[in-house]
Amino acid sequence: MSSRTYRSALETVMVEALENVPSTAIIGQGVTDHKGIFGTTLGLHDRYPGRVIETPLAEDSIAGICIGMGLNGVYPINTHIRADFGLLAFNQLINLAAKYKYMFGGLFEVPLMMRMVVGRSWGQGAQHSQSLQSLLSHIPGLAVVMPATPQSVLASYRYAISEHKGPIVMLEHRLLYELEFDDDEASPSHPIFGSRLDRLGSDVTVVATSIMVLEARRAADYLADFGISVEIIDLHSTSHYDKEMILTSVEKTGKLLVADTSWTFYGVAAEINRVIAEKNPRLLSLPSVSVGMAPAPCPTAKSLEDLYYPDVRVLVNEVAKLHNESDGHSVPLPDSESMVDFYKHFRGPF
Amino acid sequence: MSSRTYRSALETVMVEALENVPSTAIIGQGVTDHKGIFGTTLGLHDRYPGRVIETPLAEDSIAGICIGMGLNGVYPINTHIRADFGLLAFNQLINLAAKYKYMFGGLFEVPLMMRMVVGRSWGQGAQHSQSLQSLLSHIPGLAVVMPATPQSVLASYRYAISEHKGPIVMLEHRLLYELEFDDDEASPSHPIFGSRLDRLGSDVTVVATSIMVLEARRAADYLADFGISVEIIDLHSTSHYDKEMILTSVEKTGKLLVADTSWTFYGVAAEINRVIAEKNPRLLSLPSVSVGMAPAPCPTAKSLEDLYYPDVRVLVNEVAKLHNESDGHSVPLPDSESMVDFYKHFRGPF
Amino acid sequence: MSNRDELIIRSLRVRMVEEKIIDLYPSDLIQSPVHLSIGQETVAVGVCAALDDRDMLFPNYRGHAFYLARKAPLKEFFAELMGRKTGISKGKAGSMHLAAPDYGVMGASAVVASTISHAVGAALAERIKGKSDRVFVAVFGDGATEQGAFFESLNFCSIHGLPVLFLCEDNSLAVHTSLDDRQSFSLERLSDAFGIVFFNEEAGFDPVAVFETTSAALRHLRGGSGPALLRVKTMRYREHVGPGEDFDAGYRAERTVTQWKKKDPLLGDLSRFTAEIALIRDEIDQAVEFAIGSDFPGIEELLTDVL
Amino acid sequence: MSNRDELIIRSLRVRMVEEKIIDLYPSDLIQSPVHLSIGQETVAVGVCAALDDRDMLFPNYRGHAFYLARKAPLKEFFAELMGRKTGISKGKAGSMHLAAPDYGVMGASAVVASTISHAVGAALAERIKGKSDRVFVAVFGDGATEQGAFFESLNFCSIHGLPVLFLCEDNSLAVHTSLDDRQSFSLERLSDAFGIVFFNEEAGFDPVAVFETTSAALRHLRGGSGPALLRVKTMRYREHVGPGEDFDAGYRAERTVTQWKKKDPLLGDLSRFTAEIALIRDEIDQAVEFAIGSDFPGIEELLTDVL
Ligand SMILES: Cc1ncc(C[n+]2csc(CCOP(=O)(O)OP(=O)(O)O)c2C)c(N)n1
Ligand SMILES: Cc1ncc(C[n+]2csc(CCOP(=O)(O)OP(=O)(O)O)c2C)c(N)n1
Ligand SMILES: [Mg+2]
Ligand SMILES: [Mg+2]
Repeated sequence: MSSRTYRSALETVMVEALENVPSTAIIGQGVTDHKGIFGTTLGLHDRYPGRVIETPLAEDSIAGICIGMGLNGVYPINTHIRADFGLLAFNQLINLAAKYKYMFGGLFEVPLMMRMVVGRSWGQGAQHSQSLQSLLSHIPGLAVVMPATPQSVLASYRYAISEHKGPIVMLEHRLLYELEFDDDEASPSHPIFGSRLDRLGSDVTVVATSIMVLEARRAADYLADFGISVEIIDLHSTSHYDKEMILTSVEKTGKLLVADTSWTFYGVAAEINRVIAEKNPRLLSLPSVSVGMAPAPCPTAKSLEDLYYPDVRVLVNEVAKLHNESDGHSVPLPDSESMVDFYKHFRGPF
Repeated sequence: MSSRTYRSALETVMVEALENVPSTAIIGQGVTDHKGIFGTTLGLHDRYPGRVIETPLAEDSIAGICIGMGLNGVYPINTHIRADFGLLAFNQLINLAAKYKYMFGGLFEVPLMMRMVVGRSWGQGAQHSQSLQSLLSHIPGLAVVMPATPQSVLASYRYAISEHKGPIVMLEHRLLYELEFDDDEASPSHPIFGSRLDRLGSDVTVVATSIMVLEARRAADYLADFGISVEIIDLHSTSHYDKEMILTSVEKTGKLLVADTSWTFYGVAAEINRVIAEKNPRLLSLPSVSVGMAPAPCPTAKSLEDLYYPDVRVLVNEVAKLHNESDGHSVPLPDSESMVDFYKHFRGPF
Repeated sequence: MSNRDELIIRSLRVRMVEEKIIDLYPSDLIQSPVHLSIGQETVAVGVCAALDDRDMLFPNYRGHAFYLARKAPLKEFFAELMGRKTGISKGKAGSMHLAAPDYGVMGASAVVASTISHAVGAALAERIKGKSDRVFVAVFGDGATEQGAFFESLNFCSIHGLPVLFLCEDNSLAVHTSLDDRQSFSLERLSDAFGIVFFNEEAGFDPVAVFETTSAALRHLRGGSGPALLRVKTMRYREHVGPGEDFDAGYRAERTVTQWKKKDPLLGDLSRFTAEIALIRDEIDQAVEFAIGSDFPGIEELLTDVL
Repeated sequence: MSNRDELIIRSLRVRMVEEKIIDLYPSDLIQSPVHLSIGQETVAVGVCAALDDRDMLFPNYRGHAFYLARKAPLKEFFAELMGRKTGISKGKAGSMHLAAPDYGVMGASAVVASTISHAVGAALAERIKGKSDRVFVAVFGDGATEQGAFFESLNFCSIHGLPVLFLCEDNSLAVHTSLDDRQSFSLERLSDAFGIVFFNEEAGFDPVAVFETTSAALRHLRGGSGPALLRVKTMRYREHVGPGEDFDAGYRAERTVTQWKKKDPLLGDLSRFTAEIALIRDEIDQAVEFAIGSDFPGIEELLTDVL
């Protein structure tokens, strides 16, 4: 069985974008250098001169430049090696890009892609670790996608670049880059927006985003040995997820855990619980569980970071409690190997 | 019975801040001019020279300058006549101010206040109407307050300026400015953070923010004549609200409507439903109702704006349905006078 | 008609349109902030007369004059200001967000300085799509030059040598604050520091002077020697936003405006334009009538064009 | 000891500390990005030697040298880098966020250019609190000067005539991108456009030269004539982030670095410093030992100091 990495899927879609559509450009700090955005734009500068554009440190104006490009018929793919730096572009993203089509009654479309990498581990600290999906998904007019697998990357980036005519933000998780995924995971019906039923199960529904989908898989594999059947929904698009999929699953299981890469308050867990409560709160037979970053900025020390992020132990423990319908359960917790240690691939310096 | 306006309460706390604490400053575009931030900083420039500081158009660096002031012992009150412009300061607010105390292990505190005015009506349109509480409340380290009454202003601004040692964002609603409130509403126990039980009731819980508290009052008054008793919780601090108050109320009524000034997704309604679902989804006997701006940027045309914002009719209708436990009810809807027309005071040009 | 008279008539048309807005305002037919260009019309008219149809212009919230100077339709203009479905943007945009892409008027934003970078991006896109000698105009006020985005845009544009005309309408005010309280820099020396050619026009009241200086700047741009910055001194006669005058507010001397008005050709002898004025008046009346007779957008428009 | 030797020793101490970091890095005792100042130490040492203790300095993520040059404690430094509870910020900050307010080292941010405005704000606060001749130093790299926040800070600071030293550590690289690809402006002419006095030091390898140029800038600042901008040319020997060299990557010529190294006093004859070197080595060893022997912060620290 062949396999591919998340990084290589990103590279594939970047190459395709430039190769297939002459009016596509990649623009950002470091897109032309020998690291090439963690290997996803390597060598493209030479192959597509003039369309892979290095920039000064100027996130605000570069976002505006991308809007101007979009308005004049060139599809820009703008990179941020950390989503945190994207905050400098929030005026352009939220006040301009998200509003242009509506505000002008349909006179304009602003097709553009912003790739933002979510940092984690190796002491990224408070300013290199934020995952901004909730802020962006609150804004009508923006599409926000958090691909969890190479297949998600292939399907959603291809669609975004060739079909979607508005601004879209792709939140790519740094820890996913070097992971290998089986190629046969590819499903032709992979959704572009919407959500993906990652695994069918009957006991507990886990709605997860980005790398938390993989953690949910680890937990589900482990729990299967104890007779607990976990259904996993990969939320995929945090702004345009599949409401019905979630409601159907919760109706079946009655039990919900939401595992997100950001804070739980005003976050993905809040949103999913709103959707259920507006439909029928009694779909849930038990209190729902929200799992995310601890309610603090991200600490640099590894000892604290390991506590800061929820890991497979937390997921196993919480799902087992849900299944057992009590605060206790008989499932032994797996070894306390953190995600970072599990996915051996990530080690500094950046 | 004496009365006072929201605006005059803001003026009072601004004067007090400068008068009582020599190391307080007000800084922002227009703080020294003859409009004085809608009359809340009028004349202060002359009375406190050097401490009321006009600025260039430079929201990003002014936010950073405020952080620097806070780090060096001066409490800055930074104004934005529209919250939308605050997006230009998100890097400083979120990446720096919110993180400084934690990131440096307590070596620094960054006391500062950002006053952001939420625009509405008279064709504010998509870029002068946003209400950013959900984005800001997702970030640990920030305190976010939406005062709904002059009494809320007095209590929370005084506390923030004299006691709170971190960054706090005050979202002031433009339509509230000229409204008169009875002075005896002042309660000595008015919370600083936390929430405020605005009205005791037994049938339906309405959790509201900012001007939606007043709309909830209008709806509750109207519904009282039909024998429906509404409990109103003024959420007040969207970042540090009173969880127990909400849970206790919902436990009593079993019915919830959340009325917020922003979009419902990833918003206040989502957050409140998370809190309930994590405690016990079955506290709710019926689906909860979320009321907020329509899922679009704000249109300029008044005919669309009137549809865009929920009004007292929407609240009456939804609460009556909740009370009746069905999609119908026998309560006639009040006249379709929109909030803007009701609160006659607001008319352009700005 | 002489070029001068032609430009004066065009400027007059803009002024008459805005005077009509002032007339209408108390009726609440226009329920939105209006940032009038009265006193500044000659800038828009002089600049736009020098442009080609294919050039793209990125205006801001004080955008009536540029919209009209590019000959975008007047009926849809008034309908837009009155929030009607027949407005150029179906009433969703209003006065602050005028746009008419068919006339090279790109979207106006009410966030100061936020469309400057759009002009740079559009110019970059043009280069990627293949050579053309189209020019891109970023329009902004003197206050906008204080925003970081302005400097960043100058830097990027100059690095890439893109044909952008940075047009500063310098009325020396940002709302009520005068230049000295906001700026320590000289725009000319700044332009210089970025290697951007600087053009200056003090006689902003004179559409011919503006036309000629703009034409000089455009020759530079079309010659492929990179961006240019053009500062035109001008005078805002009315309050920052709204239809009134506010000389009693004390933030500026009425005398300064009075002196400027003495040089304003639109306030000179206009008797030779009687016929044209009558035509413009008719045109305006018809446009207003069209707008008033138009429907308001309804619920069917509330959620369209979001994504 | 001569002033020169004193400054060389201080610079050497910084280098030896960072060489220790390089030694330690493969052991994973330090699990965080490290932006080394190797090659640039003399800038921090020369500047800090010219400052008074009461002056405030706002560094960035490449902050080891400034932290050490201001004599902030070494044990807490290593403990911080190793994520220990005894670190100066309890391990929550790490290499990118060094701070030592008792030594006038304010918080370092890993968002480029984001603390420049803090220095301006601190200077403004000082004025509000009453006169003092304290000076505020904003430290940033050449890349940071491209951010809008830099220009905005220059403008505000110059309007108010605040005593801020804008210190640009110009290693001519932002990560792997060279100046020409990023900047169309001349820093000197830019400074000029803002009416800010410009100081330049090409010999960034020479701590005495840096000291003297800084002293000249400080005389200007303490004289109350407003801000100054000091650009010091310097050379980063190592990769942008991490302990290695990366000349094979091809983004710059190794030759440039080799030539610079010939002028580096820390690579000259150091035999006269044998005693001092031994002392520094001891100090470093003890600090590392202290750090290694320290506890990691535990759950009790996870949620403290949030609000
Ligand atoms: C980012 C931002 N900050 C503040 C405002 C409020 N505001 C609207 S217009 C204006 C003044 C702009 O002055 P200038 O650029 O000179 O243009 P003018 O209005 O004089 O034409 C200000 C401060 C805004 N719209 N956007
Ligand atoms: C706002 C922002 N954008 C991008 C980055 C990624 N980044 C980190 S350091 C750096 C280069 C900065 O160059 P310079 O200011 O010259 O400092 P140097 O690293 O050379 O000391 C970049 C682009 C960042 N940290 N912050
Ligand atoms: Mg102006
Ligand atoms: Mg550099």
